[in-house]
Amino acid sequence: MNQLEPLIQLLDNDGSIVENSQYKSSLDDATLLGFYRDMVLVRQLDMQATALQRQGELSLWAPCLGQEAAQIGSGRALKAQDFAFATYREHGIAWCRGVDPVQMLRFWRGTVHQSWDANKHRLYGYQIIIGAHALHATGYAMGAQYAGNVATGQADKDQAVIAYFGDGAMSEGDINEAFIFAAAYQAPVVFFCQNNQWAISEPTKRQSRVPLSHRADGFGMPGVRVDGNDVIACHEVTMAALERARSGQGPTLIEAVTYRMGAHTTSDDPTKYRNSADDELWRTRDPIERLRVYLTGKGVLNETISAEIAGEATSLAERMREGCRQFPTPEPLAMFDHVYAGPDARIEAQRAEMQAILAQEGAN
Amino acid sequence: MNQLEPLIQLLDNDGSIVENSQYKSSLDDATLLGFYRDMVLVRQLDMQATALQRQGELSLWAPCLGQEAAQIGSGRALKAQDFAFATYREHGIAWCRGVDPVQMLRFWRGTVHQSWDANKHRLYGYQIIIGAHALHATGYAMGAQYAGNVATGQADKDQAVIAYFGDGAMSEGDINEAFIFAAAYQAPVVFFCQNNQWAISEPTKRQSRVPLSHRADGFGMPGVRVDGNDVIACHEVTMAALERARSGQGPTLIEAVTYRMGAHTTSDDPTKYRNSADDELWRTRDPIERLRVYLTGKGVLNETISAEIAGEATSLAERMREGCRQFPTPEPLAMFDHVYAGPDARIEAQRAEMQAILAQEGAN
Amino acid sequence: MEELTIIGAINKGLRRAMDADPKVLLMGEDIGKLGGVFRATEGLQKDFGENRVIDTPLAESGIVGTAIGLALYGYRPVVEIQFDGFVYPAFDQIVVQVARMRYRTAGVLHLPITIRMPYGGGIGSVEHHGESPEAYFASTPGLRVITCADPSDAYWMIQQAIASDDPVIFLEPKRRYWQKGQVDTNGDMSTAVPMNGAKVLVEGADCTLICYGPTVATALQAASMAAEEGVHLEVINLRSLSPLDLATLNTSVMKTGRAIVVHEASSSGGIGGEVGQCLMQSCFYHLKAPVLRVTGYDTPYPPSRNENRYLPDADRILDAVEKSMSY
Amino acid sequence: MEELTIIGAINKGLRRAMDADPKVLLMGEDIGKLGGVFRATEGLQKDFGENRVIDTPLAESGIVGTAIGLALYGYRPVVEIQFDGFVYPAFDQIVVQVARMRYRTAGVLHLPITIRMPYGGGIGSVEHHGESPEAYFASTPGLRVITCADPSDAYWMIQQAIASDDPVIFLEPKRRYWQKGQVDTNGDMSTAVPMNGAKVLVEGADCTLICYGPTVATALQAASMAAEEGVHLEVINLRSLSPLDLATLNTSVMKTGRAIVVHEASSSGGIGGEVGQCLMQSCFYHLKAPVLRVTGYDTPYPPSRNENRYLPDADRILDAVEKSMSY
Ligand SMILES: Cc1ncc(C[n+]2csc(CCOP(=O)(O)OP(=O)(O)O)c2C)c(N)n1
Ligand SMILES: Cc1ncc(C[n+]2csc(CCOP(=O)(O)OP(=O)(O)O)c2C)c(N)n1
Ligand SMILES: [Mg+2]
Ligand SMILES: [Mg+2]
Repeated sequence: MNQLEPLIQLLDNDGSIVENSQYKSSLDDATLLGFYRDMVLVRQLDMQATALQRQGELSLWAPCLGQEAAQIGSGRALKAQDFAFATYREHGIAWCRGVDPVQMLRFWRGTVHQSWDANKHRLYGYQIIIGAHALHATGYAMGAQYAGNVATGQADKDQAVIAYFGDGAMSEGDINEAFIFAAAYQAPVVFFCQNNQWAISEPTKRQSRVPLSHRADGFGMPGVRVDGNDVIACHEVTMAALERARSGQGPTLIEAVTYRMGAHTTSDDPTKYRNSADDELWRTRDPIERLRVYLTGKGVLNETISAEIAGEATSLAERMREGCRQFPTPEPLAMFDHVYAGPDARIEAQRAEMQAILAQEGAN
Repeated sequence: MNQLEPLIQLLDNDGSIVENSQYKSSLDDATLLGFYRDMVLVRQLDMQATALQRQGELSLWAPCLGQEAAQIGSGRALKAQDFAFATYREHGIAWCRGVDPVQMLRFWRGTVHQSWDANKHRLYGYQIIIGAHALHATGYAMGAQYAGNVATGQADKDQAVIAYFGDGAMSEGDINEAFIFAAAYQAPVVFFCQNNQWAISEPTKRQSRVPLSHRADGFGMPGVRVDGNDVIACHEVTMAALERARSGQGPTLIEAVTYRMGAHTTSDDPTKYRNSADDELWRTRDPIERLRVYLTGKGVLNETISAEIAGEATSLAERMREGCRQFPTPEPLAMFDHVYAGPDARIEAQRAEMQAILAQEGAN
Repeated sequence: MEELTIIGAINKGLRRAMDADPKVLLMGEDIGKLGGVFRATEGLQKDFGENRVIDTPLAESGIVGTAIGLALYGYRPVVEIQFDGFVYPAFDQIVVQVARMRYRTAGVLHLPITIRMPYGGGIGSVEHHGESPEAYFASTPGLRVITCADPSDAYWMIQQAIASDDPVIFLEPKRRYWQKGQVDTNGDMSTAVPMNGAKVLVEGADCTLICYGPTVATALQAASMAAEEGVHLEVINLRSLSPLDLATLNTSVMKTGRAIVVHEASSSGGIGGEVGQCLMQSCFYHLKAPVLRVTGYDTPYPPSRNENRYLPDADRILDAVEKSMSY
Repeated sequence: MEELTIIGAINKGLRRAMDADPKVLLMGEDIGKLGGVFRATEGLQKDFGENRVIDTPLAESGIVGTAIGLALYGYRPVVEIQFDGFVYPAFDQIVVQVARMRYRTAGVLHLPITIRMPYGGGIGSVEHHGESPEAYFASTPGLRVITCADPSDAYWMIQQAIASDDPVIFLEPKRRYWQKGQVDTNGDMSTAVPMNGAKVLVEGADCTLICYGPTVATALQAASMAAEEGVHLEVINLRSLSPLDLATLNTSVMKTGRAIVVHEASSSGGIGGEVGQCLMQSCFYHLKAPVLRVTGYDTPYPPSRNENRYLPDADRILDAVEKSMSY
C-alpha cells in the first residue's frame, strides 16, 4: 500500500535527479560525496556490530541496514544547536551527531544504560520504550521556545528538535499526545518517522490503512512523505521542516518510506513472517547504490575515492572489534551510583552489603 | 475558531429547514415531537439534579445543559442491539437507553459506583476517566465483529457501538489509540465527540488548532462535523455512521459542535475563565428553542401539547426529588462485596472486623 | 507568622519558588485562569504569565512527558495532576522515565521535576477522587515521595521539592486542604525541617503511631483520646514515604516497643507493610507486639456514602492500640 | 507425562484453553505469524485463525483497553505484554479499569482477562527487559497475580488463569522459559493444584525460604547447599502473589520460626515486606528472628553485565540463613 502513494523524491532508484516543484537539491558534490561516505561507514558499523553480536560480544543489536539514507539525509540537516531524540535503531543519527561507533556499542554490550553523553552530542541516548521520547522532544522544543531560542532570526541561535521513531510507534498514545502538544504550543519539533514497513513482525498496514504522513493534518501540522531511500530528498525535506521549526512556524511530521533490510534485532528471525520476494525487491532499491550510481556518473566518485572509503571502513571495523572487547566490565558497586542526587540510607546499606560480599570473595 | 468552519446543519437557528446535499431529514412529525419532548424532559432532569446538588442531596452533578440536541439526536439513532459507552455528562443518552432519571442519581449521591445495569440498558455506566472507555467501545465493537453480528444484512442483528466523549478527551492517548484499533480492524464503532467548547476551564483551541473532526482522516476513517444544537442533523449524521458501522464499513468520527451552557460540574465556577458574552451568544442558539419554533410553525406543537409536556416535566422533577432521598444509604458491609468473584481471605477478615465494629456500635 | 490553610500555603510556596528561580514552571490541566480545581495555583498565571503557568492539553502522559523535555532543557517543571485517580495514564512516564533518568545516564541527565497531586478520600466525591496511590511511587527507585499534613510543612516542603535535584512526588491531603495553621512565611528554607525526615509530633512512652498526610489529624485525635485514658501514644508524622526516615522510627519504637501504622491506602502492599517489615528488622528484640496496621481495606475505594467507614478513624486506631497493648 | 519447557508448557496450555472454550482469544504484539518474541503462541494463529490470535497495533493501553471491550462482549481475552518493561503504558487500563470493573458495577460486569507477561532478569538484555513489576499489581485490589516456576505449573496455571472469572496477571519467569520438566498433559484442571495456593517444595525444620517465579530454582539450590551443611530449609513456592496463601506460610513459619523471602524485585515496597508484615502479625510469638529479605537492590535494574550481582543468588540466600539462625 504505502509505497504506491506519491512520495517526494529527488534522486530516483536509477540514480537520476528528479524534478520536484517544491523541493530542490541544495547540495554540492562535496557534500553529497560526504553523505555517500557517511552511508558506507554507517553500513559498515552496523554490519560490524551485527557480527560482534554473533560472536557473543554484544547482547543485542538493532540493525539500521537499509535505512542509511533516511538517517544520514535527515541527520546531516541538523545544526549544532539542535537536539535529537532517537530510538535504538538510529546509529546513523548518532554518527551524524559525532558519536564514536565504538562508544555506541557500550549499551549493546550491557555495560551501561546509555552509550554517550547526551548533552555533549546533543542527542539523547538509545530509547527503548516506543514513543516515550517523542514527548521529551516536544517538551525540549517547548523549552527552546520559552528560552527565546526560536524565531530570533539568528542562524546560529534558533533551535529545532527532531524526534525519530518507527511506523509501529505511530500507534502509541504517547506519539499522538506528542503531536497534540507540539501543535498546541507550535513547538519547534520535527517528527521523523522511518516507515521501514515493519514493526518486528507486523507490517505497517496493521497500524494504519492510510499513509502515516496523513496523520499530521488532523493534528494541525503539515505532513510530508518522502522516499526514505533517497538521501537528497530526505535531506531537503528535513532541512525545510527544521527551518520551519526554528523560525517559529511549528511542528512537521515527516514519513520516510524505507525498508528494514535486516532483522528487527539480532534476536529476530524475519523468515518467520515475511517473504523473500519483498527482501529481493528492496535490495534493488538500496539507498547507497543509487547515490553511488549518481556520483559515479558525475565523476565525483571514482575507484580511488571508493578505495579510500573502503579503507576507512575497514579500519573502523577493526577499531570497533578492538574497542568493544576493551570496555571495562562495570564495577559491581557502580550499580548503586546515581539513583538519587545525594546519598540514600537504604542504598548505602546495600552498597555496604555488596562491599562485604566482594571483600569475602576477594578473601577466598 | 471551530464554530466558523462549515457544519452539517438541517435545521437552522431560526427553526427553518436547511438543504444539504448529503443528508436529509427522514423524520416524521411525531418522531420530531418525541425528540422535542425528550429534550425538554432531559433539560428538566438536568436542572432538577443540579438543584438537588445545591440542596446537598447529591455530592456532584455534571450538567448537560445545552447539549440536549447532540445527545437526543444521536441517542435516538441507536437500535436496541447497539451498545453505548458514555462519560459523566450523557444523561440524555441514558434517557434514550431507558434509564430512569431517578436511578441516574444514585452515582451522584455517592451510594453506588454505577447507577444502572449496563447489560440491561446496553449502556455502560458513567465513566469518569477521560478517554478510557473509547477503547472499551472499540473492543466491544471488535467483539460484535468476531461474533458475526456485523454486516449480516439482518436489520435487527447487525450491531454498532457508540462512544461519547468531549473535546478535551481528544487529546488523551487512549482516544487516539481507540482510533488506531477501530481503523485497523474496521470495527463497527462510532466516535461521537461533543465539542462543547470547553474542557473545564480550557477552550477547545488549547487542545487543537484545527477542527476536531479533521483528526479522523489521518487515522483512516471519515470525520463528520455537525451542528450539535441541531437535533435533526445530529440524528441523521449518527444514523448514517451507525449504519455504516453495522454494515461492516468501519468506524466514523462525528464532531458535534455545541456549547456547555452551564458549569463543568456543580463544583465549578465558569465565571473564573469565560466571559458572559459567549454565554449570551449561545443562549440565542438554544437547541430546544429552534425545534420549538419549527414544530410550532408546522402546527405540530401547540399550547395543549406544551402544557402536557410541562406537566410531565413537573412530575418527573417531583419523582426525582422524592426518589433521591429514598435511596438507601449503602450498608457498610457492602463495601466488601464484589472485589473478586469468590471469597478472599483478606477481605473476609476485614469484613469480620467491620462486623465487630458494627456490633459494638449497636451494643453502645 | 501568618495563618494559612494547607492549600493557601501551597499557593504561597509555589509563588515563592517561582520568584526565587525563573526556571520554575507550572504545568497542568486548568491551572491557569481557573487556578486549578482546588485553587493551588490561583493568581499565578496572572502574575507570571502563560509561559510559566502553562495550561496543558488534557493528556497526563503528555504533561509529564513534556515536563521531562523541559527539565532536560534546564527548567524545573512543577506538574499538577488534577486528582490522584488521573495519574495512571502518566505512570509509564513517571516510573520508567522520570524515576530513572539519572540512573540511566549515570548522572549526566537529571530531572528536577515535582509532581503535585491531591490524594486521599473523605471529600464525598465520585469514583477516582479519593485514592491513595502512594505505594506505587514509594516502591519505585529513583523517586522521592513526600506528603504534608499542615500548612507549615505544605509551605516549606513544596519549596524543598522544587529545589530538589531529584524528582519528587508531592502528595497533598485533599480533605485537609482547608485546615489552618501558622506559617513563618518570612523564614528561610534552609532552617525548615528537611523534607526527607519524619517528625515526632507528640511524645509518648506506650506505643508509636506512625501516620502521614490525611491520617495525621486522625492520629493526633486518637492520641489525645488515649491520653485521657492514661495511655501515652507517640505520634510520628512520616512526611517522607520514600526514603523512609527509619532512624526516627527506630528511636521511637525502641522506646515504646509497639507501633501502629495508619494510612488510607489499602493494607496489602501499602506503606504500612514496608514500615512494619523495616521495624521488625531493626527493632526485633524491642518489639513487644507485632507492628499493626490501621488502613483502608483491601477493596477499591468505595462509593462516598461509605467512605467514612473505609477511612481509618480514631476508634479503629484505639482498637489497634488496645490490641497492641494486649500482647 | 510429557517433558516440556516452561515456554512450551505455556504454549500447550494456551492451546488447550482455546480448544476448550471458543471464547478464548489471544491478543498482543507479534503473537501471530511470529508466535511471540518468546514463541509462547507459536503455531496458534495458524490453527485458530486471525480472529482468535490477534496481532495488535503497537499500543499497550489499546491492547488492554480493547480486551476489556471484548470481555464485556463475552470473550475471554488473553493479552500478551511483550516484556515486563512495556506494561506501564497499559497501567491505567489495568489498575483502574480491569481491576475494578466487578466492584464498580457491583458484580454486573466482570472481566475474565488474563494478562501474560514475561518478567524478571538474567537474560543479558538491554534496559526494560529485566524488570519485576509484580508489587504494583499485587497491591491493586481486584487483580489476582500469579506466577509459575516449573512446566507443570506453567501448563495448569495458565489454564486456571484463563478459566478464572477474575482478571489475572500471569507472570512468566523469562530466564526459566527453557527449564524442562514433566507435565501430565492428559490430566484434568480440576485435579491440578489451585492457582491461588502456595506449594511446599522441600520440607525442612530450620528456616522457611519463601520464593516465587525465577527465584524458586535459586532457593532450591540454596536449600540443597544448606542440606549438605546439615541445615534444613523449607522451601515454599508462593505461586500466588495476590492473594497470598498465608495459611501455608503460617504453618511453615510456626514450625521453623524463621523465614526469608527471596525475590528479584527491589526490597522496598516489594512482596517481601508484605509477606514479612503478615508473618509478624500471624506468627509473632513463634518468630525467633525477623523475617529477612534477599532481593534485588533498591536501584533501577542495572546494565546486564551487572545483573548477576543484582539478582539474588544462593550465596546471598545462605548468608541470610546464617543471619537468621544467628538470632
Ligand atoms: C512500549 C513498548 N512496547 C513494545 C516494545 C517492544 N518492541 C520493541 S521494537 C518494537 C517494534 C517497533 O516498530 P517500529 O516503531 O516500526 O520501529 P522499528 O523497530 O521498525 O525501527 C516493539 C514492539 C517496546 N520496546 N516498547
Ligand atoms: C484521565 C483524566 N484526567 C483528568 C480528569 C479531570 N477532568 C474531568 S472532566 C475534564 C474535562 C473534560 O473535558 P471534555 O473532554 O471536553 O468533556 P466535557 O467535560 O466538556 O463534557 C477533566 C480534565 C479526568 N476525569 N480524567
Ligand atoms: Mg518499523
Ligand atoms: Mg468539553
